[in-house]
Amino acid sequence: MITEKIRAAAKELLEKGEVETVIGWERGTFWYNSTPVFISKPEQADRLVFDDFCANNLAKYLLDYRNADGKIAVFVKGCDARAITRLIQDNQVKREKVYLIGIPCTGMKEAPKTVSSQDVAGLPLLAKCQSCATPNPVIYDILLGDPVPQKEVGNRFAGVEALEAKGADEKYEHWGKLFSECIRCYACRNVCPACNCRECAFDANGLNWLGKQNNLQENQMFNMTRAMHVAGRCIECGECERVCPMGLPLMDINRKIIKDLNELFGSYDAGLNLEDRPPLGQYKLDDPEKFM
Amino acid sequence: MSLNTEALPKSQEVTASPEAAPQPWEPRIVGFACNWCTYAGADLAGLSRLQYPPSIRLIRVPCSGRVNPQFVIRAFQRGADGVLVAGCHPGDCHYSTGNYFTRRRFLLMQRLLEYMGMDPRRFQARWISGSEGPKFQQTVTQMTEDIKALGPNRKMRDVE
Amino acid sequence: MTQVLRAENPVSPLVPVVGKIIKIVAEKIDVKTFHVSTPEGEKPFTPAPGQLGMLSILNVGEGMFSITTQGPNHLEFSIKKTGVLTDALHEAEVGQTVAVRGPYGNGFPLDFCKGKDILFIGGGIGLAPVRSLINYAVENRGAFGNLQVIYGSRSPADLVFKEDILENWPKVPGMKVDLTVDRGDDEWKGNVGFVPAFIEQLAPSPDGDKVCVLCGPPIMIKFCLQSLAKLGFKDENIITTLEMRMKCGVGKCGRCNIGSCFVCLDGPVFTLAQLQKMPPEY
Amino acid sequence: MRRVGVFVCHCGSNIAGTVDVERVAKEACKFPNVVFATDYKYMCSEPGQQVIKDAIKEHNLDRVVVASCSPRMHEPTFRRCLESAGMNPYLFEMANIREHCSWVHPDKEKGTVKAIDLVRKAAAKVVKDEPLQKSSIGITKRALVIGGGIAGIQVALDIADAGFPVTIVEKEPTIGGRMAQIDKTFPTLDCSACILTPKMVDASQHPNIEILSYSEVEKVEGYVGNFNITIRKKARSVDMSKCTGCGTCWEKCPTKVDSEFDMGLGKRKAIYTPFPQAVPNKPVIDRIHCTKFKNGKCGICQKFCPTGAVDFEQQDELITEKYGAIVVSTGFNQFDHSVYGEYGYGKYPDVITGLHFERLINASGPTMGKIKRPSDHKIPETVVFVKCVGSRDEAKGKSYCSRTCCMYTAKHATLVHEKIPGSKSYIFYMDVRTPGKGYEEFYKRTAEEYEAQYIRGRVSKIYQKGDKLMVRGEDSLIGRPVEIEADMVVLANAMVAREDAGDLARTLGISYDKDNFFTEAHPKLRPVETHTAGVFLAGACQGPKDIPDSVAQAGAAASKAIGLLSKTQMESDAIVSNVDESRCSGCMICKGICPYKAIDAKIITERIGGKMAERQVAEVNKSLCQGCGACTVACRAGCLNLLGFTNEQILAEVEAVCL
Amino acid sequence: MKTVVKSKISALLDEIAKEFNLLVPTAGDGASKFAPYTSGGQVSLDGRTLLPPKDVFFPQTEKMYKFSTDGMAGSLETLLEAPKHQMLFGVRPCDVKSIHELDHVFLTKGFVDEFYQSKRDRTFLVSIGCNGPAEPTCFCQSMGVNPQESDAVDVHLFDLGSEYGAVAKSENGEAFLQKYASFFNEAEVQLPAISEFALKPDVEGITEKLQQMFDHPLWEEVSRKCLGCGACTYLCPTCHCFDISGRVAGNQGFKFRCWDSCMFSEYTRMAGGHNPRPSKKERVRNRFLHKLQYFPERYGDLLCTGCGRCLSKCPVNMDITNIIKQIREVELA
Repeated sequence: MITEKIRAAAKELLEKGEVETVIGWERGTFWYNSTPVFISKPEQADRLVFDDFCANNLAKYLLDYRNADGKIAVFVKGCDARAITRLIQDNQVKREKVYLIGIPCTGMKEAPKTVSSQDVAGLPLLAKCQSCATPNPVIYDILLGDPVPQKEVGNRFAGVEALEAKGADEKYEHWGKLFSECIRCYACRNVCPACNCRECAFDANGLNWLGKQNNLQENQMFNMTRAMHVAGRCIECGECERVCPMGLPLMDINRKIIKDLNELFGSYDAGLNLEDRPPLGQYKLDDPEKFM
Repeated sequence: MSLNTEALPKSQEVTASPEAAPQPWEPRIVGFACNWCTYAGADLAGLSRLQYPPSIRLIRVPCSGRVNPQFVIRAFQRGADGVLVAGCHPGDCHYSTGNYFTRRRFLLMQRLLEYMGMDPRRFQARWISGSEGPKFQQTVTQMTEDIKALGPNRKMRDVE
Repeated sequence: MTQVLRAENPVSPLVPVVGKIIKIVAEKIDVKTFHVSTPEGEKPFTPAPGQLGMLSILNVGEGMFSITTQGPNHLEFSIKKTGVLTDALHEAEVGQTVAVRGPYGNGFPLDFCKGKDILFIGGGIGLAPVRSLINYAVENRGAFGNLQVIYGSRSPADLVFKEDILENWPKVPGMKVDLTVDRGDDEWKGNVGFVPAFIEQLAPSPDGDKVCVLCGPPIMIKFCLQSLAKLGFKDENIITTLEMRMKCGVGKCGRCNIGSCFVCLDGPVFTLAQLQKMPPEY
Repeated sequence: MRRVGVFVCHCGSNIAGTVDVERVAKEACKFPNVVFATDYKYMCSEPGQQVIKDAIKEHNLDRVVVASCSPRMHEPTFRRCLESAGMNPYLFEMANIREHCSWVHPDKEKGTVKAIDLVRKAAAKVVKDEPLQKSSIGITKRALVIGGGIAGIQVALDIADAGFPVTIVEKEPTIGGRMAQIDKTFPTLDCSACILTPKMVDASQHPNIEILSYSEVEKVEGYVGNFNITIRKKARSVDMSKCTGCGTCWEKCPTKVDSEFDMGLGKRKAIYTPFPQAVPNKPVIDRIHCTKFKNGKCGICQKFCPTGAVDFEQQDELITEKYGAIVVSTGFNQFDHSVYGEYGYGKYPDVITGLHFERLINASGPTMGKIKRPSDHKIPETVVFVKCVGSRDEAKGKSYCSRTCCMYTAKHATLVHEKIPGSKSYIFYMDVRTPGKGYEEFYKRTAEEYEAQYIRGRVSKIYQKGDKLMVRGEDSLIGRPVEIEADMVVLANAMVAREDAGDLARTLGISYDKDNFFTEAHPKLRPVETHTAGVFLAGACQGPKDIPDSVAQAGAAASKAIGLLSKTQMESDAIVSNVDESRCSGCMICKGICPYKAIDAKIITERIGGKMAERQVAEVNKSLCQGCGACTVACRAGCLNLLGFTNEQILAEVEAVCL
Repeated sequence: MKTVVKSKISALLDEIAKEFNLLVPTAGDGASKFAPYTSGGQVSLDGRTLLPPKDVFFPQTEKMYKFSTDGMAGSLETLLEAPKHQMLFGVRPCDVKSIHELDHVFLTKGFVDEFYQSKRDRTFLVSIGCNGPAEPTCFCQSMGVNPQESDAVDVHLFDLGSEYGAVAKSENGEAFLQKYASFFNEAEVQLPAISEFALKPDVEGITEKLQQMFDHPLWEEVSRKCLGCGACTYLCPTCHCFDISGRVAGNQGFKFRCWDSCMFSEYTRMAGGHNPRPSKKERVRNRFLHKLQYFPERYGDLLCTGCGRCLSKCPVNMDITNIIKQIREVELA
C-alpha cells in the first residue's frame, strides 16, 4: 500500500520532469536491509520500497546535490523531515530546490539474528524509534497516508538522569570504557544531518584540533567536541547510535545536551519549525548564571 | 581497537598531596582572562599587591566570548588540574554581547564535563570586572584550595 | 623493465636516521638546495639517479623530495617553499638537525639509457630530479651518447642550478645546453618563449632511439608531450616523474597508488607508454 | 625555524625583587625557536628599547617576547619599538611577570617557576604569530556631546572653534546643567550666571554647534570614527520654529507645579522654562501635570500663544546621525541622604541641602536672593552647616571624598555672613580640604573675617524644639559633646553619579565603576579617554570634581576629540576576524553572533566538477570588526579565525602552559 | 586425527596462558574482539569477532620512534620492543587468509616492516574452521577460502560438533600438540558437510574485466549512497592503509603510525590542495578496484576474504557481493 503510493508518486514526478532525481530506499542484501537508492528514470521507480527497515535518514544526501540544476525529490519520515528543516536553517539546502514526500512512520525494526526467520511482527523497534517524538513529518510537499497517532513516549531523558545520578568516578569509568572502544571511523559524524560542514574541523590538516592517534584522550576530545558542535542542532534521529559499529550509546550524550538546553534556555527541540534559531546562536539577558 | 589501549588511567582522586615529592605539589590552573575586565582585574590585584597562590597561568583573550570549549578540553588533556574562564559581568562586556554567549556556552560545557565524570570544582567560570582585584584573588585562592583537596587531575589526561 | 636498486636498511624503512644540513644554496627566492650528511660527515645512503628521500625536521613534519644530486659524503635536496615543512626548511640554517630515510622509488632506467643520446627537458623546479641523471651522465660520460639539455623557467631570476647550466654543463664534451625564459629582462641574451615552443624550434631529432627525460609542472608536460609527438619521439622513449602525496615511501601505506602501482615504489619514474596504460588519476 | 628573542625586565626591583630574572632568561634560551635571551633593568626605557633594537639586528630576530609588566600598559610602547626596528609590530608577545607574578607571589622560587612558564607561553604563541597590517577607515568629522552642563558647553565650544560641527544632546529643556542652579562660585565669588550664560549664548550662536535640548541618546552603533547614533527628541509640545519665547503662555498657565530647578522650593507652571536665562529660551509642556494632557480640558496656552507655537499633538522624534567622536559630560546628582534618618530631612523643612541653599541665595531664585527659612520664611539668625553627608562613609554612603563640599560650604558661610548681618554660622567638619588655587586663603577668610565657627566633629542628631532646630554633635578637638540651637541646617551632600549612568554606559559600550562613575582608560595617563575608542569623558560624570577641574577636563576631552577628527583616515586595529572561504559552508551562524554586524554573506563563483557554480560564504568587514572573536567559537568548522588570537596560537599557549 | 572435547578447551587455555601471552575471541560488553585471555573470562569460540585480528600485528595506533630537539640539535630513538611470545587462538579461516594477505604487504616487495614483522614472528596461530556461514553476511567460500580448514597456521582445529579435530600445520604446531598431548586423544573423524552460504558472489575473471571498467558509469551509481566514513575499512581484516603523524610537546615528541581510510576526503589531498581523488565516486571506485583488481594484479590474491564485516556494519548497506554481481552483469562494448 505505502510502497505502491511511493512508486506511483516517484514515477509521476519523473515523468512530468518536475524533479531530476528521486532519493528513496530499495531492498538491500537481505530482506531486512533497506538501502538508499537514487532514481532518475521513471521505469526505475519500481525498485523503491518502504518497509520496516528504511532506517536511513536520506536528508544528508541533499548536500551532494547542492549544484544540481533541477529539483530533487526525497522521501522523508518524521525524523528525516526535521533534518531537512535543520539543513534549510543552516543554508545547506534551498527549500525551493527540494520536493519533500512525507511518510507518516510507525517506527523501524531491529534486524533479526538469522536470515531465515521471515516474521517481521515479532521484531523489536529500533532504539531510536522507541523514543520517537515526531512520527509525522513536520515539513513536506505531499503526505502519503494520513498522520499516525503520536505514541506515548516515556521520559526520554531517563537514561541520562540515571547516568547523572552516578558519582564522578563512576561516570568517568562508564564513559572511559566506552570511549576507549571508539575506533574513530567517523560513521556517526558522516551520517549526522547536524554535521553539515563543508570540511570538518578535524579534517583540516593545518588546524590540529584532534590528533590522529586512537587513544582514550583523543576519542574523548572527538566525542565531546562533536556533542558541543551539534548542541542545539541534534534532532534526536538516533542515526549516530544506530550506525556506530561498536554500538556506543551516543544518544546518551546528545540527549544530555538537549536536556540541559531545555532546562537552561527554555524548551527547544531542533528542526521542528523553520523560524527557530539554535540556542547557542542567541542569548537572553536573563539567562541563568548559577555557577558564575 | 582492543589490545593496545594504554591502561585505562586510574580514576580515583589522590587525596593527600604526595609528601615524598620534595616540592609540595602545586596545582596547575589554566586561566582564560578577558582583556578588558578580568585581565585588568588581575592587574589591579597586582597593583594592590594582593597575594594569591602561584598556581594560575592566565591566557589573555580579547573577550571571554573568544574562549572555545575545545580549549578547555585541550587544557585538561595536556595536564591542567583546573581551568578558569573569566570575563566581564554581563552588561559590562566591552564588545557588549560577548559574555552573553560565554555564559550560554559554559553553562552547557560545565554540565557536559560533569556528566563525563570531571569533578565540577576543576572547571570554574566567573565574572570578574576590571575593578574587582580582590575578587580575582579570592577566586584563585579558593580554586587552588579546592584543587589541592582534589589532588592532581588524572581524568582526560594524555597518558604519555 | 625497471631494475630495482635497494639499499639495505638497518631498522624499519619508516624510522629515519639523524642528519645535519651542512650547506644551503639559495637557488632563487623560493627554492633552496640543502646539502645533508650524517653528523659523522658521511652520506646517509647512496641513492641512484632519480630516487627520492624522505626528509624531515623532527618537530615539524616529514616530506618526500627528489634527490637532485649527491656528493661523496652528502645528498642534495632542492626544495620549493609550499607548505609547513618547506617553510621551516627555508628558515633553517646550516647545522640544523634533520632526519632522513630512503632511498625510495625506482630511479631512472640506467641500462635502458646507456649508449643512447639523451634529451633532458626541465621546467622550473622540474630540473631537480632530472639533474641527478644529468650529473650521473656527466660523471660516466663515456657510457652515454650526445646529451642535450633544454631548460626553461618563468624569468631569468627563476633559473635554478645556475652554476651547472651556465658554466659546468656547457663545457662537457658532446653536451648542449639550451635555455629559455617565459619573460626575459634587459640582460637576458638567450631565447624567450615557452619550453614546448622552444622544443619545436630546436627540433631535436628522435632517431638513434634517443631517450627524452622530461620533468616540470603538469601543464608544461602536457604541451611538451604534444611537441615531442610531432617530432616523432616514441612513447617508450619518453620518461617522466610523477608527484603524489607520499607517507611511507615503501609502497605499504596505500596512499600514492595510481591503479595497482605505487608512485613511491614503482615510480616516480614512468615511461609515457606506462602512463598511458595507467588510470588517469594523478 | 623562527628566530625568537626574549627580553626579561627587572623593572627596577618590582620584578627582580621576587623573580630571579637571570634564571628566567637562561631558561628561555632552552625553549624551542628561542635563539637569544637577555635581561635588563628597565626594558621600557629608551636604553632598554635600544637593547631590543640592537638584538634584532645583531641576531636577525624575526619575533620578540618581552617579559615585563602588563601588555595593557606597554604593549603599544614595545610595538612602536619593533616598528622602528623595521619589524612588523604584531610579531610580538608579552609575558606579564609583574602584576601577575612578582607583585603577587612573595615566594621567589615559585614566582620564578611561574615566570618561566609565562615566558614559555609567550614564546610558544609568538612562534605562531603572523605579520598583520592595520586597515584604514574613513572618519565622520562630527562630534556629539552628551550633557549640556558647563563641561559639555566648553567641549562643544572648543571643538566648534577647531572647525568641526558639534551636536549637544541635553536631557533637560535647557543647557546649563548644575552650574545654572548655583549662585556664586568659589573662590572668587563671581556670580555663576554671569560666567555661565555668556558661554551658553556663545554655544547657541556658534555656527558649528547644534543644540538638541529635551533629547536623549537612544542607541549607539558602529565604532570610532563611524558611530551611528539614534537620538530621541522628546516632544516639547511647542513648535521651536514658531515660538519667540515671549512668555505669554507661562504667564497665563493656571497650573502650578514644584520647580525641579529650584529644588522644590519654588513653583513653576505646567508650560515652563526652567530659569529665565534658559537656552533655548523656549518652553516645554510638562505632560504629567498639564491638565490638557490629564483630562483634555484647558489649552489656555495654545489660545494665548501669539504665534500658535503650542502643538499638543507633537510626538517624540527619533533621528539617526553619523558621528566620529562622542564626549560624555552628563554631570552628577546630589546624594539622597534619606538614609540618614537622624538628620530629619523631609521631616524638618528647614534642614536643606547645599543646592537648596544655592537656590535660596540666588537672585533669580524663589526668594529673590533673600535667605528665608522654607518653613516660615523668617530670616535665620543661626545657620549650621554639616559636611561629609554621604561622603567618606562606607557604611551608609559613598567611600570617596566629594572634593567640592568644603569649598562651597565655606562659600555658603561667607554669604550668610554677608547677607544676614549679625548672623552666626557653625560648620561641623571632619577635615577641611582646600586643594585648589586660592582655596586655602578663601577658607582662612571665612573662618577669621566672617567668624564662621568650625567645629571638628560629626553631627549625631538634629531635632525640632519649638521653632528651633537642636543640632547635637561632638567637638572632637575639646572632646565634649556640643549642642547648637539653629534656625536652619544646610547639609553638604556627596556628589554621586546620575541614576541612569549605568544604562547610558551600556548603550555606549563603556565601562563604569562600582559607584556608576564612568571608568577612564587610565587614572593617571588617560583620564579623559575610555577603553572604547572614540568615546571621551569630561566633568563630574567621571568622578566628583569642581567647576575649574570640569572645564580643564572639558578642554582635554575636546583636544582628544579634535585629534581624532583632524585625521583624514584612521587606522583600524589589525586584530580582526578572517574567513577561510575554501572551507566556509555559508551557514551564517556567525552573522547572528557579531555584535558589530561586521559579518555578512557574499556569493562567490568557483569551478566545481568542471562547471562554474555559485556558493554563499561569510565575509568579515575588516573596518567594522572590533576583534572580540565570539564568531570564531560559533564557527564549528573553524574557518573563522581571529588574527592575533588564532586558534593555533591559543592552543600553543595552552600546551606550553601545561608542559 | 587428534581430537579434544570442547568442554576441556578452557582447561587447555589455562595451560597455554602460562607459557604464551594468549589472545582469544571475547564477546564481553561492546564489540567482540580478540583480547588477552583471563581464565574464566568470556571466551566465545562460535562465530567470528566483529573486530578483525589485524590489530594484533598492525595496531590502530603504534609509536614508531621518539625524538627530542634542543635548538638546532636533535636525536631520535626507535620504539621497537618485540612482544613476549603470544598465541592467537580461535582465528577463523577468513581472518587467517587476511593475515596471509597482510604478510604480502608488510613483508615483501623489497622492504620489510619491522614493527609488523616483530609481532608476526612471535605469534603462534591456532585457527578454528567453520562448517558454514558464521554470520548471514559471510561469503568466504566464494572468495577462495575453505571455511573448514586453513593452512597458513600452526595448528588448525576442525569443528566436529562436540569436539575439535586438531591438525598441526607447522613444526611449531607439531611441538605444540606433543606438549599438550594430554588434552588430546586419537580418533577417527568425519568432517561434517559445509552448509549453504546465502551470499555466493562469482569472482571468476573479475580482475581482467575491471581493467576495462575504470570510466564505467556504474561507479557513479554505486558511490552515491556511500557516506565516506571509515567503518568498512577499519573493520576489514585486509585493509592496511596507514598514516604517519607526530606529537610534539615542547622539546620532546614521538612519531606514530595509525590506521587511515581511503574513504576519508583528505586522504590523498596534497599540500597545495590538489586532490587526485576529490569526490566520493573516485574514492569508492578506488576502494573496490584496489580489492578486486589492483591487489590481485600486484600480489595475486583478491584483497577480500569474504568475512562480511563491512557488509554487516555499513551504515547504508554497501554490499560488495552486490557490486561484484553488477560488475558481472555489465557487458563491455
